[in-house]
Amino acid sequence: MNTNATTMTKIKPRKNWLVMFIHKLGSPPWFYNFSGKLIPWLWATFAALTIWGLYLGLYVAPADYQQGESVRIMYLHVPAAWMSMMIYGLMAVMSFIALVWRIRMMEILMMSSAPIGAAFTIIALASGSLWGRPTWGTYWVWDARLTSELVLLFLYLGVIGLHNAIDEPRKAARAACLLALVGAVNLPIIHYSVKWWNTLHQGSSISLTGGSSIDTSMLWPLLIMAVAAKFYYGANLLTRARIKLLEQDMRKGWVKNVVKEQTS
Amino acid sequence: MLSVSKINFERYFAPVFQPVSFTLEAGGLLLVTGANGCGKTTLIRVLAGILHPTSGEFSSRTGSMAYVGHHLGIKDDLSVVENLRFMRDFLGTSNRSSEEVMKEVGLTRVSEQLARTLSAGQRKRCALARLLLSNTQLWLLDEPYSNLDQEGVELVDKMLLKHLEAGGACVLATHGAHRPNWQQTENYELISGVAA
Amino acid sequence: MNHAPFIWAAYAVGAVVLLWCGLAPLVRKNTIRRDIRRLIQLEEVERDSHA
Amino acid sequence: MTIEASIDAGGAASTGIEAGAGSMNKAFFALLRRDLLLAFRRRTELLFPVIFLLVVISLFPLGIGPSPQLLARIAPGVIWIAALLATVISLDGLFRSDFEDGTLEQFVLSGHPLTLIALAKIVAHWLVAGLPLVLLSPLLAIWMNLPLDSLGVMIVTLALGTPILSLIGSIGVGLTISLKRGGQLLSLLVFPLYVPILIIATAAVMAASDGLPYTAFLGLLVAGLITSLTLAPFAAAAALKISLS
Repeated sequence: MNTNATTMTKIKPRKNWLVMFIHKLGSPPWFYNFSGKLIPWLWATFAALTIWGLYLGLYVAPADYQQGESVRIMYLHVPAAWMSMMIYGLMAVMSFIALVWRIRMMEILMMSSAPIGAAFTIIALASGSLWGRPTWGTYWVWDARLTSELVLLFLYLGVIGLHNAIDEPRKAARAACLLALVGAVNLPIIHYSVKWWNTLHQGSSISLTGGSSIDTSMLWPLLIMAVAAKFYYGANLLTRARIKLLEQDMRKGWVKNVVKEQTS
Repeated sequence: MLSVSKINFERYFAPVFQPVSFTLEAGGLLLVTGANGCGKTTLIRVLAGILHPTSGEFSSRTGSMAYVGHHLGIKDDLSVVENLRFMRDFLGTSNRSSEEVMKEVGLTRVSEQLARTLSAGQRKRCALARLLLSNTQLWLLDEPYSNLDQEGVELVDKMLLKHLEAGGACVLATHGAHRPNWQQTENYELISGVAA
Repeated sequence: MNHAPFIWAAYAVGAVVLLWCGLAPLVRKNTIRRDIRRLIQLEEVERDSHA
Repeated sequence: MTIEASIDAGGAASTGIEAGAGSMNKAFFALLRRDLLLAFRRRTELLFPVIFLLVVISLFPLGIGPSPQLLARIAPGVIWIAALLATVISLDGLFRSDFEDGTLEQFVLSGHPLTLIALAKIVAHWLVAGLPLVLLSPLLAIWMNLPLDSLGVMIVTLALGTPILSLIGSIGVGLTISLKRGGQLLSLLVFPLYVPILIIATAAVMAASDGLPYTAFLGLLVAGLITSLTLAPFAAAAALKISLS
């Protein structure tokens, strides 16, 4: 019998600025107001960058000597594929924080990211497939990029599916966080094994990302579209997080105040 | 032995019970009472470490705890004696034999039967026998009297008093009228957290 | 082969998915706001009946 | 909201137990023995994944024609995919009964680390569900016209790969165990995670039947086994904790 053993764990408030920031971010009314002010600016930046990027990509940039006009799909496909990977990576970071420190705001951000990441993955798959028809002569080739995007889509659907299947919101979020984390550990392995499998089974074909050197007239629209996609993610993420917050805190005073203010 | 300060547990973003604070000394018995749905089982599960409290602190000075809940943790495909032997080997803290505790709870006659053939009361007795094998100071009992006959109820009381006299402590949740007779008893009425 | 239809189709798919992904939460927001307003009304009625 | 400062749930039950390595060993083997005994008591159920595997494999020649060359070509992939399916079918039983009858709660309270408990159960699961697949593989290889020189590699990949399937699968089971119908969701959760094993294992067998070096692939599988053996039980234990709450 262990009478001497003492279990006593307390978390003392730390003065670390990062913890303080996360703490502040974790205060629902503060987050709600802050994000409410930020969202219109994010949407506006996204719209401006998209228009600029599309103008450069669809009008100014030349056709590729090898792929022809269809290279213009790249300005959509590549940013979407980048976003799909980046969002999953961010979800893994958020999941880690949410699981270790039990921060509800991080759970909300992580679960709000999942549908956006899935949307970008679907765009990457659809645009890659539509690029394949004129280039390879078929809508689907088990190309390394498309295959790992497909597996990534399954990972996203798994996280979303698990979250929706569990009733209790906090439990659902924690389960989804753990799954996202496990998926993130596996993702690099999946990515490289698929890439390697692809070279094993077929010779390298023309890739949508082009060769090693890319002309600046094509690089600029690509980068602008990539930045625009990040603003879309930011705006959409905050919008979704705010709504989730309202839903979860329905019975709390601050939500009632917010709704009352906006009705009157 | 166990000190709890303002612990709270939320489900669907609503508190299950109003914040709970108490201290339990060696030899102390805490009776948790209250209406159905007031969160007795949830509180016990929080104390057991199965659920994580939403807020509040608690510290316990004992290492492990023993717990008898609604799901008894008995394998249907094992006989009574196999169940107890496994738990004894698994916990590895007891100096009593499984035959001895089986005799104490009155299951010797059915010891070779598969657990699935037992009645609800006999299953409860099997779970109580596991309690005797656990050799821990803190017992968490959730409705220990349910499904038991008069003799069984007396058995629980006898076991409990012996445990308390030996310096153990116990948190006991019950909604029934029966109360164990012990001088160091504290009554904690749990209030549902819905009313704000 | 004419590449234009494929390019337009790709951008159309992108636009539809992003629009749907952007507008879906707004629809949800409206239903939640309605729920919260109903909750507030319910509470006010309860408070009046107590008074 | 505030950062919810409170006690660590696992700590309440598990710290303070100064159970030595000996006691933990004893608990590990007690649990392993119990799980094997329980599996033996329900031995007809043990046969289901094996029969499933046989039926699935026998469907392939019926579906795509009995040409020996074609069957030999697809044999590694078919056998491995059938093994994945059979594993996922058997996975649901890994924690289900302990979760439903409250034994898992008792495990949490026992003071032994849940990771160790998860590992014992995974080992038992592999012994009753994974090992039969490995032992059955020569028969499957003959059915699928797999060249006999690559049979050895096939068996080795299955022997190294099926424990990884059980280990990774245990995380998925831990997460879906509290759901009434977790089985369908489970396949969505674990199949994407199985992709690298499928790729490496089939590549090894194909390399062997083409007369190419294959030891590097087996090395990768060993590395995968060691990595999942060290990480998966922790993740499975965390998943079980979440499912219990």
